[in-house]
Amino acid sequence: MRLHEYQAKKIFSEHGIPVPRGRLAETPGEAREIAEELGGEVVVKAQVLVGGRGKAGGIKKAENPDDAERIAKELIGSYIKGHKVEKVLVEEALNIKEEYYVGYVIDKSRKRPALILSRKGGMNVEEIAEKYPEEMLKIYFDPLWGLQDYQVRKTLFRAEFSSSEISELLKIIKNLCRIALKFEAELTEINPLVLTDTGFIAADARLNVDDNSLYRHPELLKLRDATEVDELEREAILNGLNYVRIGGDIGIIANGAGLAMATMDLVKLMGGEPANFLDTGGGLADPQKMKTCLEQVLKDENVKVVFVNIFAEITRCEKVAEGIILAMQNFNRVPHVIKLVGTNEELGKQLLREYAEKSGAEIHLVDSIEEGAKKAVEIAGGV
Amino acid sequence: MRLHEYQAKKIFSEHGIPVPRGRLAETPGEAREIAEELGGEVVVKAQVLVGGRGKAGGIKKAENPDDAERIAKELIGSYIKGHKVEKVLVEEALNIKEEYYVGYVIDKSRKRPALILSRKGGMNVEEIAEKYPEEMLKIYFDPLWGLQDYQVRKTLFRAEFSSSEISELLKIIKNLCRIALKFEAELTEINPLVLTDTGFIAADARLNVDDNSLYRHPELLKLRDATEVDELEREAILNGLNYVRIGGDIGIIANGAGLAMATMDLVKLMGGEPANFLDTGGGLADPQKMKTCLEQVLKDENVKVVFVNIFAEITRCEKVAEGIILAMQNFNRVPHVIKLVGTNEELGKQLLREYAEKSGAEIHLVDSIEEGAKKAVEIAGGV
Amino acid sequence: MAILIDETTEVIVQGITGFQGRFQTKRMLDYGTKIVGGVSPGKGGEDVFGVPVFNTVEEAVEETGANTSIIYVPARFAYDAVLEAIDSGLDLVVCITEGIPLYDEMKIHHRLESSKTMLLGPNCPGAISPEKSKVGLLPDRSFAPGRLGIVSRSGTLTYQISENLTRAGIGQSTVVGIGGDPMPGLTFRDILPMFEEDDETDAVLLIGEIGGSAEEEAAEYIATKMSKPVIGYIAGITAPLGKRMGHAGAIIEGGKGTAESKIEALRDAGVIVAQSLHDVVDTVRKIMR
Amino acid sequence: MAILIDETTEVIVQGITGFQGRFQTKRMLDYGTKIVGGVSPGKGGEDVFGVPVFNTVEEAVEETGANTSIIYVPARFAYDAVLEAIDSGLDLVVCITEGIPLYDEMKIHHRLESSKTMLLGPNCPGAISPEKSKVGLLPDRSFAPGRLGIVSRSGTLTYQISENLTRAGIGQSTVVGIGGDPMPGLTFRDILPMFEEDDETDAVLLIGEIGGSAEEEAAEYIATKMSKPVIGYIAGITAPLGKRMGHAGAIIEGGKGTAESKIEALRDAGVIVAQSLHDVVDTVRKIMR
Repeated sequence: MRLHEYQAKKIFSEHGIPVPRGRLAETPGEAREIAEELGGEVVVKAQVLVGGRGKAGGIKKAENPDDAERIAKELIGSYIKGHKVEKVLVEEALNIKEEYYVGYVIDKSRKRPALILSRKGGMNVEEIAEKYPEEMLKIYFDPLWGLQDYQVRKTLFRAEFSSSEISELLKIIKNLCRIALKFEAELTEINPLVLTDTGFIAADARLNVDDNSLYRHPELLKLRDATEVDELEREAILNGLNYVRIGGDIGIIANGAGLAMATMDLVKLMGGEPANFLDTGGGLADPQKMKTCLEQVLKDENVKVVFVNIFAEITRCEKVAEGIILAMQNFNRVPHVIKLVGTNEELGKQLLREYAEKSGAEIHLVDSIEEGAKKAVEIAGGV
Repeated sequence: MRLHEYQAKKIFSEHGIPVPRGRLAETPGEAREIAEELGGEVVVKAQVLVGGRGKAGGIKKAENPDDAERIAKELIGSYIKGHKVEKVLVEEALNIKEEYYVGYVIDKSRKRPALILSRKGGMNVEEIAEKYPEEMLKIYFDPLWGLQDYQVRKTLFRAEFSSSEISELLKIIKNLCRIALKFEAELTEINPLVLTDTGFIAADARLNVDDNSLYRHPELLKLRDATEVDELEREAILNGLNYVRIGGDIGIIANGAGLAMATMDLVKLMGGEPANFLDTGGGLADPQKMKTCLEQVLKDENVKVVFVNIFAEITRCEKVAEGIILAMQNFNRVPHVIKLVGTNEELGKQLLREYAEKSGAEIHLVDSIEEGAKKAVEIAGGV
Repeated sequence: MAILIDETTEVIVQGITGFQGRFQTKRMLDYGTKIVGGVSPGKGGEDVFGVPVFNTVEEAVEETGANTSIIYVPARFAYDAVLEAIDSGLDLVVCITEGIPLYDEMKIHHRLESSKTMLLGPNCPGAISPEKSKVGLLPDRSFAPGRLGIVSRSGTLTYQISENLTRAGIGQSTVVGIGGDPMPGLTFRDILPMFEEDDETDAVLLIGEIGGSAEEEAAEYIATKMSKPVIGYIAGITAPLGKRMGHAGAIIEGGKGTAESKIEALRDAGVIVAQSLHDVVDTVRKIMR
Repeated sequence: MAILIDETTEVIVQGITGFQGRFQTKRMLDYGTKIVGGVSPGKGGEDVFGVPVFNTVEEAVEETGANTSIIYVPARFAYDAVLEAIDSGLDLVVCITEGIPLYDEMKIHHRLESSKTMLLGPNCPGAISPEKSKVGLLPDRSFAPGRLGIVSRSGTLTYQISENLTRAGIGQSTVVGIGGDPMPGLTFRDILPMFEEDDETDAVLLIGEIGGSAEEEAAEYIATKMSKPVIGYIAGITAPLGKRMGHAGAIIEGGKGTAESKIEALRDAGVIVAQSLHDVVDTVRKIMR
């Protein structure tokens, strides 16, 4: 789960990391008021959970309260990379002397956290690593012990930071690590960490926490915002499905992430355009689950055909078939290409054949994924 | 620092350990009110920081509110083992089915925490260990990892606790460890942990935290209560001295705990009765420190002679002498036996000799501890 | 021989009295796996399909001499279950559980570093050495004994590919599902050397997917240390950037972990990478001949 | 020979620019101790009595080749300083600092377990091998070279006893103050074997006090492994129960850690225990003859 900038900044501030003065506005009028309070230049920042928000026009400087109101009006209700802007953060404009990058990340292959620091802030960490590899300082540490002061000092003195920089950065780094460990963060970043005349300030704040540990952090669950994803994905999440919208016209459903990706890849290879990725996960013993999956895929109006690829390991195929039939009784909008393998395979296929005959629904039963992909692409008119 | 029962119970309760219903009373009237609220039999417990409070008459059962008022009247203002009772805790009387002991302690020689559990509660842990060694279950664990559930289950299943006992105890044990790690406890105990018809309840609560880490726990510092020690010791603590009252008539001052103990031992061996143990600690470069030490010792009216034993390593002897003179100018109540060794030894002794001559104060300069102890005992009339 | 598990493997099931644990115990017993005990705190003394249940792993290991455990406990209790298994000195722990908190996993790995225990998973389908032993939930019908080793990050995709191979007459020495977790215990890099040294394995099929750098690390090993042929397949070539594709690990972050980079790394290491799913069987057939 | 420190010991002072650090550096230099560097973050490049100051222990060790460190930093920073010293691979760390939080100490000990570094202290006066090296704050005048090893839990008491011995013509091989902390790094049990193996030590004086079980543990070692004579003295025979006698460790809790039990244990182990302070010199003299 990724927190909004304003949410992360609140947490940062509560844990001793200085952030710019400012508040959240939900209307242009509020944005004006805040700009008036802050008395002068402000920055208006769209609160959407996408990367590259600045480049996409989501962060703008306002010279005065009028300007702030005008910008807020532009931003609120607009879409940035498919995400609707509902709120803007209005903050004092900072007098920037230097920009640093400070990040905490779990290095999955080393299986431990790393603190990343660079004198080149303001761009993303991959970009820094590529352009200024010598400026990327990485300190791995033991998650049980936490990051020790001396580890930071060792690295920063070697990189010839000044003593006063080190003592200020150390405070911020310690607080960032404290936040990370407390909230079980996957990633938390201050980018840029800005040096102003009055010291360091976190100009931006990012905090991504581990979804699997959210049950231990009810205070974070409250901050959850489904705008993290686009509208269709949001509904899927609410239904507990692994759904990702891709954009083409062939709906794809498979049980298992690998199988769903492989199916998607094959469709593309055959010249089709996958509309989505949908991994049903487990629980197909209940026909309702398959029904929900199909409904989800068909909500995307671009979908011209659905390819269902099920390898029934525990689930019995007749239950899957029942689910498909349930869904088709409601939404018989497009042809269905279906591959069913596993326990009671024949029984499942039989049910589908009977239903197709009775209802006239267009169901294509296939024996292999290749055949299915080819069929789906054909129906979508891709080949 | 040791917390009062009522303070520890508040923390226990906030961390999910059930405690009896009840409240603190500072007057007999309040005790009556609480007993009325609780509607029935109550227990009135003196809040003093001494062990064996129950046996010393500090815990009494009251049949009704009248009785509670009467007992509170008896207790409040009385002394239990030299500690004045200022408050009593009035609690519901529990319907006790079983009494257990649960404790968390830092095992200093193993350098790790241990969880101690016994089906024999209500007596102190040494007594349990002696009388029922087979009932003392001890689980050592890694302070970084904390106590794992499976460690507790392993031990309790082996000791043939029932499944339901285990699952209830596990919750309490986990919460106790959470408290211990959070507040950096040296020791925390539930003794007895009482099994009633409605489940487990902590009938008593003990929480001793590490003094050296108090700066990390401002919330605990607020609970600090100097009644932990007796009146004279309290003043010494306020002055930052290591002072322990022993009860005899020979005041003892030395710099260093070992030296002070050895001096005390020698006085006793020579037939004297040490009034106290006072380790000045460092800081003797400032004559005020020595003055404060002497004042502290002389506040004890039983003191007939003071034996000052200083090994000046960093401190110069003339500064120590100045301090002694400062003190004697204020309180020239008893003879002083003084042993001074170290830097500027002669200068220090010279100052003392001159002062004695000028003022007529009784100062005995000695060359060895043995000579000093002998002299002090002689003056006190011990031999 | 086979790797990880074979006919001598003696298994205990942690969480045997739960729905999944019970059901999979039955399936493993039916397959012939030596399930010698189960663990379920408070259910000690009961039995599940004739398998004795113990209160603790320690007791189960003492009583049965098991060397392997399979874990079917809910995510919130998995941390404790894995630590208990490690602490009891088992050789192999297979953790099926999905959704274990990241920091719990990190601590588990920390503990593994100072122990001899191997962890397969979490969030994995387990392993099968056809007709010898199955420790996991792979469907029996898809596998047959043979000389191809398979190691994979996914479940059903592996079953499907294995089934295709089995039908094509290509049996397997051992099939290992390392799982889709971003921080798995045993990785490609750990499994490949086992296949390299296994007398019953002639070639290895590596089924990867987008996200992480496990395939790139595997490629490094293959390039320098592996003598047996390796066939590769990577799912997710059409996956978009920054979207999590079902598995927590299957996400292309900051342009890293793309299928292209993995395919390139594997090809550079001498791996024959199948273009798509339907090429896999043909590619393997060519190599195994 | 001597133990722990000798003329080859090269020392860095952590916290060298503080008041205590600076003062004691001077005193150690005057004694002849090889102080090769100091550490004070942010003061790198300065010098203290000609000793170069570095920003980190790592740098100091790299530049000077020091094998020992002495720590004079305030209690709140001692944890970090000790870990830094351990992490830099020093052989011996002497921690003078008093008042380190208990849980910090526990973690320090945990770290020491997996390291080759020895920790003397915390809250100790350090060690002196007369006329060879002094790493600590023991007063020069009290010591002279000789063949008696001394190990003690207290400071000034040890100085006093040593001075008495020195005056009586009994010099010392090494005098080690393990400190009055309830959880010291090096204990009696660790130091005794060093004296046992030291060619320059003929007998050992052990100065204990009430509290804990360090003397009892030492007695166990002496009884079974020690061939050289050991003289003992225990302070606090008149200490009351449950009162902390200055040192955090000097407390008789629940009837445990009394002087009587310690004296008895030592006597049972063949130690000649001096009745009181003024017996110590005579007792040692008899043994050393």
